[in-house]
Amino acid sequence: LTLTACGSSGSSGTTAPSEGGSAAAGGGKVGIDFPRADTDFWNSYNKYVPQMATELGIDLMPPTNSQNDVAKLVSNVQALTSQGAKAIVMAPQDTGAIATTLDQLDSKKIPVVTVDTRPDKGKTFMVVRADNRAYGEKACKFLGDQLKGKGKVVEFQGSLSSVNGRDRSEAFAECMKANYPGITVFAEPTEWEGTKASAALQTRLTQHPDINGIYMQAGGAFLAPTLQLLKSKNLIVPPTDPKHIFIVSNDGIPQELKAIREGQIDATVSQPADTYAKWALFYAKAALEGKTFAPGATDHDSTIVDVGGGRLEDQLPAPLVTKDNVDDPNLWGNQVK
Amino acid sequence: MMSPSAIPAVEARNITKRFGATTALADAGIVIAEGETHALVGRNGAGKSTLVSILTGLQRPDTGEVRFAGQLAPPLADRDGWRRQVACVYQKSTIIPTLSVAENLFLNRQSAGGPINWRSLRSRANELLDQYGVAVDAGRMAGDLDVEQRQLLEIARALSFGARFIILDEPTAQLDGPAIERLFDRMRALREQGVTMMFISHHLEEVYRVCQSVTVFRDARHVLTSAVDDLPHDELVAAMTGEAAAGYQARARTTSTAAPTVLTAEKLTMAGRFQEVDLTVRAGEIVGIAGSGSSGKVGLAEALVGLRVPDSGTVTVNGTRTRPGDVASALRAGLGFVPQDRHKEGFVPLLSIGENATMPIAHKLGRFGAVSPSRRRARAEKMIEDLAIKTTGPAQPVQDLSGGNAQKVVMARALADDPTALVVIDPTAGVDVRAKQALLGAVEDAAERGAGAVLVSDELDDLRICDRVVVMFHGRIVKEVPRGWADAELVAVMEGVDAR
Amino acid sequence: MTETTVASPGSPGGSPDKAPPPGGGHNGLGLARFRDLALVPAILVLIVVGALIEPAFLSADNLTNVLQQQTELSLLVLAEAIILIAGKFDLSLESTVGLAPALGVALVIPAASNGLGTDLPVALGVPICLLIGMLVGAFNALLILRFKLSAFIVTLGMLIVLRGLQIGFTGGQNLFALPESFLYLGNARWLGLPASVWICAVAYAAGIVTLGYFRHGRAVYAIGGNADAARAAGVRTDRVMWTVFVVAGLLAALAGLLMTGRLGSVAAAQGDGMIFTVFAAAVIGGISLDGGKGTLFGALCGVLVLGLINNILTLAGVSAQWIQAIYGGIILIALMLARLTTGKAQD
Amino acid sequence: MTETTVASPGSPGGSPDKAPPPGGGHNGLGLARFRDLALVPAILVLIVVGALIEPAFLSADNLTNVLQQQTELSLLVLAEAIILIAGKFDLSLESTVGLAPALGVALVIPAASNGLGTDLPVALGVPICLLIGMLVGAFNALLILRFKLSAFIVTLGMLIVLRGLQIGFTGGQNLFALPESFLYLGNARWLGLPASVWICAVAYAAGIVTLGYFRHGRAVYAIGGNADAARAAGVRTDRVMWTVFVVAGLLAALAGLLMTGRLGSVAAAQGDGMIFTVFAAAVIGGISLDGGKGTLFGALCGVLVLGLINNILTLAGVSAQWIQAIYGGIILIALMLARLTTGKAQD
Ligand SMILES: Nc1ncnc2c1ncn2[C@@H]1O[C@H](COP(=O)(O)OP(=O)(O)OP(=O)(O)O)[C@@H](O)[C@H]1O
Ligand SMILES: Nc1ncnc2c1ncn2[C@@H]1O[C@H](COP(=O)(O)OP(=O)(O)OP(=O)(O)O)[C@@H](O)[C@H]1O
Ligand SMILES: [Mg+2]
Ligand SMILES: [Mg+2]
Repeated sequence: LTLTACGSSGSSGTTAPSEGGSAAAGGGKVGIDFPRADTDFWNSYNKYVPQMATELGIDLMPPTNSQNDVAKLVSNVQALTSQGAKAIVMAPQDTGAIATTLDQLDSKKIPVVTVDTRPDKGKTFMVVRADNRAYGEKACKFLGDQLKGKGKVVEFQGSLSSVNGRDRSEAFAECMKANYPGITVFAEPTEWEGTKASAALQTRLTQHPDINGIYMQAGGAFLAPTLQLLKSKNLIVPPTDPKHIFIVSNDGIPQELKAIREGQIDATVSQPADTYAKWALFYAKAALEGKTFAPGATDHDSTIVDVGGGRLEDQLPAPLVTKDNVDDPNLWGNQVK
Repeated sequence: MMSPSAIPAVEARNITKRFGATTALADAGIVIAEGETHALVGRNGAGKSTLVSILTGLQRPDTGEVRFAGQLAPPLADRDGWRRQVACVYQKSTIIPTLSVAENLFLNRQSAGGPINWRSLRSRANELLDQYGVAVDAGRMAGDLDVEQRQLLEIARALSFGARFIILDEPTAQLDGPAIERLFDRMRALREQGVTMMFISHHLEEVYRVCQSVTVFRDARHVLTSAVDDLPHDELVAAMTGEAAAGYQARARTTSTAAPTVLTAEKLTMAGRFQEVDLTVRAGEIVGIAGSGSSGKVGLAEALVGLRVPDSGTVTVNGTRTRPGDVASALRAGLGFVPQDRHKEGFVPLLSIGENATMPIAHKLGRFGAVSPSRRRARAEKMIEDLAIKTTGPAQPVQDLSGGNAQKVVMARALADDPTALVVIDPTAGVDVRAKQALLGAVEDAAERGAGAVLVSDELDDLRICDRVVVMFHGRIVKEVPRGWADAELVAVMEGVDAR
Repeated sequence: MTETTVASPGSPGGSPDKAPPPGGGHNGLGLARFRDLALVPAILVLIVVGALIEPAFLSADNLTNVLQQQTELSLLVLAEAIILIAGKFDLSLESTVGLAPALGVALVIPAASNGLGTDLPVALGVPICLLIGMLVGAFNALLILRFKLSAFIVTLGMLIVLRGLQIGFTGGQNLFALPESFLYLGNARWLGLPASVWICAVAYAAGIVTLGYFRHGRAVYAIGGNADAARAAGVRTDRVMWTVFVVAGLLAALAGLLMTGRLGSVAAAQGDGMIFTVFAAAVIGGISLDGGKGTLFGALCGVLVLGLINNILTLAGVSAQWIQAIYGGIILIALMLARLTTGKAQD
Repeated sequence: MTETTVASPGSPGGSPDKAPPPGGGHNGLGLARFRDLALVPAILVLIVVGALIEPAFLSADNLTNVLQQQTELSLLVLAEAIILIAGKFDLSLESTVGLAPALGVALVIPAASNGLGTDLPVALGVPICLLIGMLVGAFNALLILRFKLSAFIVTLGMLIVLRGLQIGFTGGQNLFALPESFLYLGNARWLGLPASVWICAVAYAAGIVTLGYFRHGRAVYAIGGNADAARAAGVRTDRVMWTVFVVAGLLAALAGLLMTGRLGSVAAAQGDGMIFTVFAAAVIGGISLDGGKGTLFGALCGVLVLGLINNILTLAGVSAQWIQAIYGGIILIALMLARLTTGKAQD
């Protein structure tokens, strides 16, 4: 299972589109596929979608759920189009296997907005995502600075076959190598499974009791197992203690924020479930209204970049959350009830 | 015996075959002359079936060689080569339960080459079955057949090959009188056509009826080969058992009418199998139930012990009314039984003799539900000794036993709890003369100890130990015959000729 | 696995369209036909429900989609069904679905697009892909038949090894620089229907005819029913089993090829988790895990039932939160329906 | 499933390659014991390899880790092994691992922490969790024994339904706000060893003694080996099977409880995908899918083998890219080793 929680931005909705105002909700029905419903992050996203659709006045079809399975995604999209969707929002967790579907949608003149991932191939109207490489880099920089360039770090990798996991792993590894050669990194393959991470950390701590940093690529999956294990080893101590293990996470779920407040972990990269939902729907609507966009800064703290071949990507910011800014009410994790 | 110049049709020499510590055949052999019907006899576990599997190319002997008409047998991998030489009815079923009767008959030769024509295959099969007097629809699933029908199917299939040499390993063990007669007619006709046959049976009178010569195995070794006519019955038994022995003598017994009833059936009815059957068995009494095929006797016995659920009527064991279809309650009321199909209901093949035999008394072999292995072993060793089971010990899995010895384990299980009511169905099917005596003796012993027994069988020999025999015909009890009947009399009743 | 065994299908009528049973009487063939059709009521119910929920359900487009989406699954089910009928097991099929096309592609594309750098002629790609499927099948057969290892564990090990190899040599990357030949079958339409649907139909027809009407096909049933008896009857059991495994590998590679074409890339996880669904479809379709029982037609019905359930749940827009519970519940109900309509214990 | 048939017809030589018996008498017990020990060489090899790769491997700490990390798996394997020996199947255990603690927790925590709002007394949480496991087992038994549905499909359906229910009522959220009682067993240490290791040891000891030396335990073997014969010998097969399913459900819930405590939360996907590993361990440990064969000690060895392999791969720091291929390869090799040392065909 792939607990990919990813995205970017953290600041909430700066409204106002980069061009053109609202206009009447013409256009037609928007179909949306949820990638999964069994992680906190995507559940928040799933909750924001209908809310934002109402705000934007969009005629949203009942969302489908592809349960992290690209074959299901493909059949869901086919079902949505046969039910009359005029624009599609999706979050393909497998970025290669969606190419043909995108071509088919293109031939039917149905614009597609993808959230969280950028398809390897095929036409999209807009990609709304945070830069996953930036997650890895931010985590690397944070750990490197806290550890002052030396020490031992355990990294819970996601699944190699997930692009987000791979991006984070690669960026983390490159940054470590380039900037902090004094830090030894133990990359643990976990397939996004908490049990695997827990076992790997336990084994590694036995082998190297002096481990002093942990990077987990998904707080939703790894936070509780890690804390539980460290608790049982009495390793949850304030940063001033030499035994302190610096922990940086990705996701920004409420439990991570709580853990930061309580000093159990040190930082996380928050992904913007709300702005994902908001801007994805916004662009879907804009596409139906015939609007177009160009690369450049937007009015909501992000940049639209051309990632090649005229494909546009709105790169939402993903802030690093530490003790200093953990109470920012704009973080999506602070808005979840 | 054959003339020295003639080349024998089949020849196996110096065959040795071991299974682990068991030596199934030790330097044994057989020579069968062209066109004769040759009997192979021996006690359970003597190695007969092992020789069969070697003669049909299913197993490789450790040493020794097999020749057909002077030619060395084909290599093991060449199944077609073997099948051209020999057809066989194996002792263990080779019917594939998930396929139809027709397909089982023509397995691997359903068509000449092209696609299979199921309609014609079925009609060919029906013809073949008619020819052998087997009343089974070729379209049925073989798994739905009963033991006897399956046996007939095996025989029909083996005979249908047109092979010049046919092996029949205990073909009659599961058959009733008329079916055996039909088989013998068939065998005689084949012999007239010059077909060579090897015939295995524990019914020595059958050997005298259809065979010309006989080979005796004892303890994995060849003992003698002789013309049947030159070998009187007693000598044959002596050769098999290694000692002189007389036929089984039923013991005299008197049951008082005051003896308590141990087993009663009242108005027992099961649609299509038996109707309104009343039966009372007293302590110390053995009641036989006879009847020709499909008379309902087995169904009745199975309903008595709880293997089948009757539609109406009651069964009472030692004053306790048993729950229909609940074997455990019958056993707890003091019943022991031997089922007809030992492979299906008789034993768990992977488990040891000890465990199989003591399964119904497991609760008595220790406290708090524990089973003491040493007490189990002790009980099992006694059973092995009592019934003369040929085995390496109580820990041997039942699946490694020869057919007759497995049957004895089933008997041991039935007797394990010193039952006061005993129901045995075809107890001597496939067991050798001595074992038969042991098994019948065990039933009589139980009766002497005060048990009442029901013995279901087609074997007139078995029925002789009964104090009275009730005869069933078309699902009803038509007559009760007291001890001292004559064969012809009983058979007449069974066949419905004399249903006064 | 030996559950309340009951005699059943498999019967001479591998296929349902047989001559009428000889007048009256308890007839195995009749029962077999029943068993075969056990899922038909469930399918009808699903179609009615689908039409009621969403008119678009009955559109030719949607029905074609349902069929096309099930093609890869149905090829795998075909492969697994044959192996199960022969009394064995193959879990590794799902990995072959990924590995065979991945290796086929990687051997022919340039290293720059994540190829292996061998740069074999592109025309060899598809044949290599199919060949790899057969080799995997042959390797399974070797371990199971020659070394007498348990089919379950061998293929479980292979499941992991093959997937691991694919992740290993692709580094977990999707391959998307596909040669045209890999895309063709998954996308082409012949006579108005997707090519993959035709391929599937032909494969099933061939399977049904072979297993129903040819000696070697019947041998598969015989081996599954009682391998010793089959051997005694002169069936070359080993040779038949080798063929079965190799054909299954080939079918799995073909399924992988179709999936590659349909999705336009080879994902590192292609086929991952499918084997569960494959077993579900086969067993719901009446294939027994004990071997010797079941028909390919039944298995195909099993695939259709699952496909229809999926499609209807999607069309109905069931909430993401409860979709799985509802899906499982419907499978259980379909089962009971099948049980009620045939009145037979299952195994 | 009927592989290399053993109890077989066709010939007295159903099993052609019997191992030479341990010195002297052909002895069933001896053979069984051999089979039991089949994995011991593999375990020894792994230990030697582990020690060579990394001295820390042999530290008491690390070995304790290996044990603790396997506790949940081993409880599931225990449950599955008993069911397999009895000749049935249970795929739904992995969902019970998630559902039972999730429901237990959700019923006692306040709605604000994602509870169901029932706010039952916290003390009831753990008993409820275990009770749920037993209820799931009983429901499986009901469908399989009373309605005579196929165990494979019933539990496959239940696998999906139970997971779906968990996702449904938690909305896919992990439950973090756990009462202390749920954390205790997964974290406590008794006499220097993790409590979960003791629990496991006791469960296995009880299982081994019961299956080896108690009437009801032997009945499980008898039912798996030949249910008809067991019934004919007076074994109340249905009652035994009910007990087996309920106990298995209980063990799965217990495993879920331990996992919840160890990981400090109930993930929506807790237990997801474990059933594969469960089967792998059981079958590698010599449990036959045909029923009636195998021992719990063997199954435990299977768990240990998998645990050691995992631990060594982690210690060795094998690259993520190749770890799966290597893992699968080692499993295959361990298998062959087991085959060589016992000289028996597997099934
Ligand atoms: N596969 C086997 N494994 C172990 N022992 C075997 C096997 N097959 C046969 N035996 C042993 O070999 C001996 C000879 O068995 P065989 O079946 O040939 O006897 P038989 O003469 O046919 O007896 P019966 O009259 O009871 O059928 C027996 O002691 C039996 O236990
Ligand atoms: N499983 C069954 N279901 C329904 N009817 C059966 C079944 N088995 C047997 N019968 C029928 O029940 C009737 C009585 O069978 P039963 O086996 O009790 O007779 P039997 O006296 O033992 O005959 P045989 O000597 O041929 O075994 C027969 O007509 C038989 O065809
Ligand atoms: Mg014999
Ligand atoms: Mg009978």
